[in-house]
Amino acid sequence: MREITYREALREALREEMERDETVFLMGEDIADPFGSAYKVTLGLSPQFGTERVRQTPISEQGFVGAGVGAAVTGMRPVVEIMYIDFATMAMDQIANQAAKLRYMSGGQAKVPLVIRTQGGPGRSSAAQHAQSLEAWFAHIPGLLVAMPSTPYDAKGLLKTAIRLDDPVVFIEQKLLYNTEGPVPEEEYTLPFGEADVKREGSDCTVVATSMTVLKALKAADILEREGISVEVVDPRTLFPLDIETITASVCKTSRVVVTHEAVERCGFGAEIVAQIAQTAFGYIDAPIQRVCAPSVPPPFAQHMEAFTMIDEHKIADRVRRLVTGEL
Amino acid sequence: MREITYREALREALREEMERDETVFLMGEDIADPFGSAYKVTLGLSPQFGTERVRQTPISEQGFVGAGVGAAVTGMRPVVEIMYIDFATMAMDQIANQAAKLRYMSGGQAKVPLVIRTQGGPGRSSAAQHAQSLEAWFAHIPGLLVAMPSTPYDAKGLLKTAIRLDDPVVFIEQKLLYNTEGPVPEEEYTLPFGEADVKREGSDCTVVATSMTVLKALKAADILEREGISVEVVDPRTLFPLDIETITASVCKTSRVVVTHEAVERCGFGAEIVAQIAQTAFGYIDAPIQRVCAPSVPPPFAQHMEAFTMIDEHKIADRVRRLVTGEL
Amino acid sequence: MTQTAAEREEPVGSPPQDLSGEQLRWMYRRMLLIREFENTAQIRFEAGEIAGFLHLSQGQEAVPVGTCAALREGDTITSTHRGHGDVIAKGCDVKRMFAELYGRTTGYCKGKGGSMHIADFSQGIIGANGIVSGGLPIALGAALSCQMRNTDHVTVCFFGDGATAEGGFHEALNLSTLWQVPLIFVCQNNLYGLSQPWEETAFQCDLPERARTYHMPAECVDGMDVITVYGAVARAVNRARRGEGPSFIEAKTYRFLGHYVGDPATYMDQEEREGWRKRDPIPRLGRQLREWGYLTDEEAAQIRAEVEEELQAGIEFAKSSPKPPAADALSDVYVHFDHHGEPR
Amino acid sequence: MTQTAAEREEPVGSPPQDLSGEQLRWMYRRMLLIREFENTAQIRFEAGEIAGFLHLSQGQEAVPVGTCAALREGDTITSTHRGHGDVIAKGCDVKRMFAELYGRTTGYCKGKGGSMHIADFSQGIIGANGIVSGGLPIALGAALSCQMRNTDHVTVCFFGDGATAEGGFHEALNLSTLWQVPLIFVCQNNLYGLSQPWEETAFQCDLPERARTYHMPAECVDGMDVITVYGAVARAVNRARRGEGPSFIEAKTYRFLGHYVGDPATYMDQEEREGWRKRDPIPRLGRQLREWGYLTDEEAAQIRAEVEEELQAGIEFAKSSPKPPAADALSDVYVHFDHHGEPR
Ligand SMILES: Cc1ncc(C[n+]2csc(CCOP(=O)(O)OP(=O)(O)O)c2C)c(N)n1
Ligand SMILES: Cc1ncc(C[n+]2csc(CCOP(=O)(O)OP(=O)(O)O)c2C)c(N)n1
Ligand SMILES: [Mg+2]
Ligand SMILES: [Mg+2]
Repeated sequence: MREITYREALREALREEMERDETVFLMGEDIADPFGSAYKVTLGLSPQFGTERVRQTPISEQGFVGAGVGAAVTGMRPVVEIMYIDFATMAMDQIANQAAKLRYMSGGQAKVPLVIRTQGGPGRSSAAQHAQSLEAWFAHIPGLLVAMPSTPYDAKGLLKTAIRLDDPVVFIEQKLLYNTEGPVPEEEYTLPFGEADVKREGSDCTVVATSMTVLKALKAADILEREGISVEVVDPRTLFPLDIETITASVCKTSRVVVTHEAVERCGFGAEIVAQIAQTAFGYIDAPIQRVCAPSVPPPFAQHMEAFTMIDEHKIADRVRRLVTGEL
Repeated sequence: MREITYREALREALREEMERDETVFLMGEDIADPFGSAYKVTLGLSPQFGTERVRQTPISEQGFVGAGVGAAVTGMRPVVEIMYIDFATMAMDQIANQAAKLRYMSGGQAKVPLVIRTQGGPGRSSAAQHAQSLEAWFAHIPGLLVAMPSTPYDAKGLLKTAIRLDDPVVFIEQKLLYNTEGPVPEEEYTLPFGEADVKREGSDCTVVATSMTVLKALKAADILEREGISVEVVDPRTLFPLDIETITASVCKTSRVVVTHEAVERCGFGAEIVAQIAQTAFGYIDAPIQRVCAPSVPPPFAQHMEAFTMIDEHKIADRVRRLVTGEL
Repeated sequence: MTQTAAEREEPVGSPPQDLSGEQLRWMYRRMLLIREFENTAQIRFEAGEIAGFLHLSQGQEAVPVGTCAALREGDTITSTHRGHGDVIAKGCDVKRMFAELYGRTTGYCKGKGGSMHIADFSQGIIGANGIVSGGLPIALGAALSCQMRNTDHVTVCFFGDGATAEGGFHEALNLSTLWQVPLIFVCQNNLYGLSQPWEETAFQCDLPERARTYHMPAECVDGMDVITVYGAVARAVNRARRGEGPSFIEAKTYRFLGHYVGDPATYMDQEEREGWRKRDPIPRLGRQLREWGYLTDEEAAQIRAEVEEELQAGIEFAKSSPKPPAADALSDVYVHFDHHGEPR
Repeated sequence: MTQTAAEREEPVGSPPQDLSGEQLRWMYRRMLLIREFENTAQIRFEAGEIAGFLHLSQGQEAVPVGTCAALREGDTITSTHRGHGDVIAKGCDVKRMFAELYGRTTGYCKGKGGSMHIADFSQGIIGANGIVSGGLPIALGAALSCQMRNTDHVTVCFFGDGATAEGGFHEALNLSTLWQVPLIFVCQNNLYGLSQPWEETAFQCDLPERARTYHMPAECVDGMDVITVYGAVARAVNRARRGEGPSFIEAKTYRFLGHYVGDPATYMDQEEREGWRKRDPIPRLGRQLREWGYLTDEEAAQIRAEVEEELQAGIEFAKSSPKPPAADALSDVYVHFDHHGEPR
């Protein structure tokens, strides 16, 4: 199969859906050519679809996310881009109080086919206001769906689905993933929300990882394989709906689990996964459930300090190793 | 000891701190007399301190919370009021990106002695945009302290401390608690952040409860006592710092735990408590860790539907009972 | 303006050219329906039959009615926490509104929304809103959608004076002219935002002047005069339908009662209140209609009787409608999933 | 304005009455220091020695320098992602700024902040800011604090044209006149917000006109002329110190380079760029100073030499400073607690 980047996969998804359905349109800051958005996902789309449908906005997150809500409930399928997830703070009312709740508050009248694309995570010395991982905020709000793809294949398939769903989706990309490559079929496909993907099978320990940390977990599994430890890596792909069955099945099989993400540990999404496992797979677990997450500090600027706070394969491997060998 | 309401306790804390330190001032919507704020906590303060220090603001949450940040880093000690926690969505940048991070981003230069008072929770048919419990959002952000008092005594002592601390505090009250009464000494006192309070001792099961659910847990304990089940109720009082030692000690003693709060279950603060227990008290727990939290839906309007989603003593008692009798 | 306006005796004037007797009677009836709907709701609320918040718009009826008289099917509105008048003017049925206030299955929101969230998407009423200024960006999007779908539909955004202090107000105005969307901003300036007088919301502010800095036509009109409101909105709607972009209308009006039922409103000046009460838009239009020969006393009495009957029937409908099973609280969160995330 | 301004030959004019030769030379030196600081930073960034984002303000130096020349100790500023010029003008030491860019313990933020977060609270520099418009409400609060503490200090809020589309811009302006705080809004309108031309941020917008609707004095000045900027800010500062409230200044300027180092800025018009480059504020002030007899060629050369030396020393200081232990990432989150919540 051909290999393309995560960026290209996302762009293909946008292009295909815009070609398929003329109510799909994009809004966001600096998304039109020649700039083509901060991480170049939308580059090349405005020449094809025009600047009406690849609609550049002033720096007004509340305004344009709200415009997305209003357009979504009146027949359009907007895909809005918040340049950094940190800037979602400017639009939380429209996301959490409006988009998420309009259907419920109206007793099921409203459909809100809105996709909010954004990206998060550390790794580029972007410091405290450009490198957060705030997915837990969105997963906490009933009414939102939350996707966090880790591969080009998942990114394309999930984004196409997100655009077709009639519920609002917060679609979270990762700045370091854009250049990663992976197989993506030429043929059209979509991926369902709520199906975790077992990225690697194993028998000694389950690692539940999201977004960037999936790649790190796979590397950790390579390292540990050489030491005779077999790791299963499960990627939920969507945080809500969450495929807890697949996670639980894996945990029941391996009897040990490490949950990892780039967000800070305290009240991160990992806590929810742990809590669900602690309830549903209690009898099957042999050792304390582990979290390998960022320490609860803002993202620092200097590269070596940032690296210190980031999740890498060694941190995951180390924890799994100690768990499997009974040190924890 | 005299008994006063939660509302009066908060008002006393504000009054005493404003008398003690003239840099303390209040900002918020409709907080001056005669209206005296939505839940009347600040009633009577503007006549005493004037409308400069009991500073009424237009409906500009981002503006006045930000003004609080700016005043706090330049020598004042503002206490700002966000009328409903749901409206914090309008000010999340100032709360999570600015107040929380200024100290860190400046390498420890800034002190941010800002208190953000707000109230949340269901119980008055206020519907989806006036009854949320968003404490987990704040607890997820490094740099913020989070308090959630359940009694008049705790409310007063913690608010006084919050005002004196040099770190930003999100201080979360509950709309149904304002009229509850409890003993509060005449003499001045403060309460430390990071010390949980065992509201009731017991031996069969620990219930970790916050804010309103502490009262419900205590009622549940009464019910269960009659059935011969002994419940220990632990109130963390501050979510960050979190006194996990006291919680863990209780869990190790009772070997069973139910975590309860009014926020929706998914990614609620309870998940964090469970995750910490699952790691630190793993070997001591006899049964799956339980959460009794709101179902993950927005707050509905109609009283009976709202009641259906709320935590009451019966829901807690039922879960504890089933846990203790081994049904879970 | 407040003082003089309050003391002025309103002249009857001459009949408008662009409104038929039928249209004028519709306005009269609609204003009365709003007024009496709220009277009834207040009584039922105070009797403990209705829960939650009840923000009444008594005194302001001319603004939504004058506005919606200039709209047609396919047009959209957004409203606020004080939205009963707006949604009735656009076409909501008081039956289903009462049912909503009573938390019944037959309510517009099946009891999930209540007073602050009434919506009828089939009529373009895309929601009252509990968040001050929350509807402004949404209205912008609805207007954008009118434009992008190549319709000649327009959107009206209702909001209060208090909302003009929120950032979203500015963002919506700014984007609306940038995109030249068919949007009419209708600010119901009732001189208070909760307990705060308008002067404390914005320093010596002339709203139309501010709106004009975004390059849209803007005017301040007497919000106690339904015909004037209609005229201003009709002009704005015409411009919008022709693709000439957004407009801004400030309608000066007054909240006869407290912020919500239960607010003693001691912060309001008694004299000011009485002055404005004299300018009540409903008797005023009544006088005009009689003067112009559009309404006889019998017709007026009949309208009143019909309205009362409608409300009576509405209350009965509400009370006799079933309450949703409590577990219905768990539905309608998503289109495609239940609240646990199971596909449906 | 763009086109004609770009082509105009700037007249030297006569020397300002209210500025001494020493002050004018300070301005010249400070502008040069900013320019060369950024040149050096760019080179080091491109050499891979500096990480993160680097937003350069080349071309805009007259705005912060003219502004800060009107300030004194005890006054406060807030800045933006493009803040090097602002903070150097207010008094930051390039040594510690380089150290910050290099992520060293001796940096202003001990390596935790980087280019977008430089602050020196001891000098009233309460932070650059990574959030567009983030500094506006904070500046409002700092100005309120000046007022409440009964000082005659003032606050200057720097922000870009792009920030004027954010809701916080409106909220800060509105609250500032309501409270009559000593705040000077200085909009550095460099005609672009990232890739978007100013015309696409606000439809035909006249910013001072908009600011005046909040009832504050407002003017648009030539941001390429440090003396003009100084004059406008000095007037505003005087008003503010006398308790006459906030003012608004739009300084028209230009970003000579791309949005950040690495941005090819293909969206910028080549001719426009060259036109503006001809109006470079630094040689312009140099010409004026020479003409007025305030600066000889030797003095100019010496200033340049000093600046270069200062920067050289700054780079050396930075490079020879220790990196913080990586685990320092965990400190400075709270005053009273460590990042686990243990009291300290
Ligand atoms: C974001 C937000 N802040 C505060 C409130 C609380 N609140 C509800 S209505 C209101 C006053 C609104 O005033 P205005 O916009 O003039 O509308 P009116 O009530 O006069 O109709 C306030 C402060 C809210 N609902 N939302
Ligand atoms: C809230 C927010 N939205 C978007 C961005 C991304 N961003 C950084 S700078 C910038 C352009 C800012 O333009 P302007 O205010 O004119 O300042 P300039 O860059 O021209 O100095 C954008 C969009 C941001 N940092 N914060
Ligand atoms: Mg009002
Ligand atoms: Mg700019």
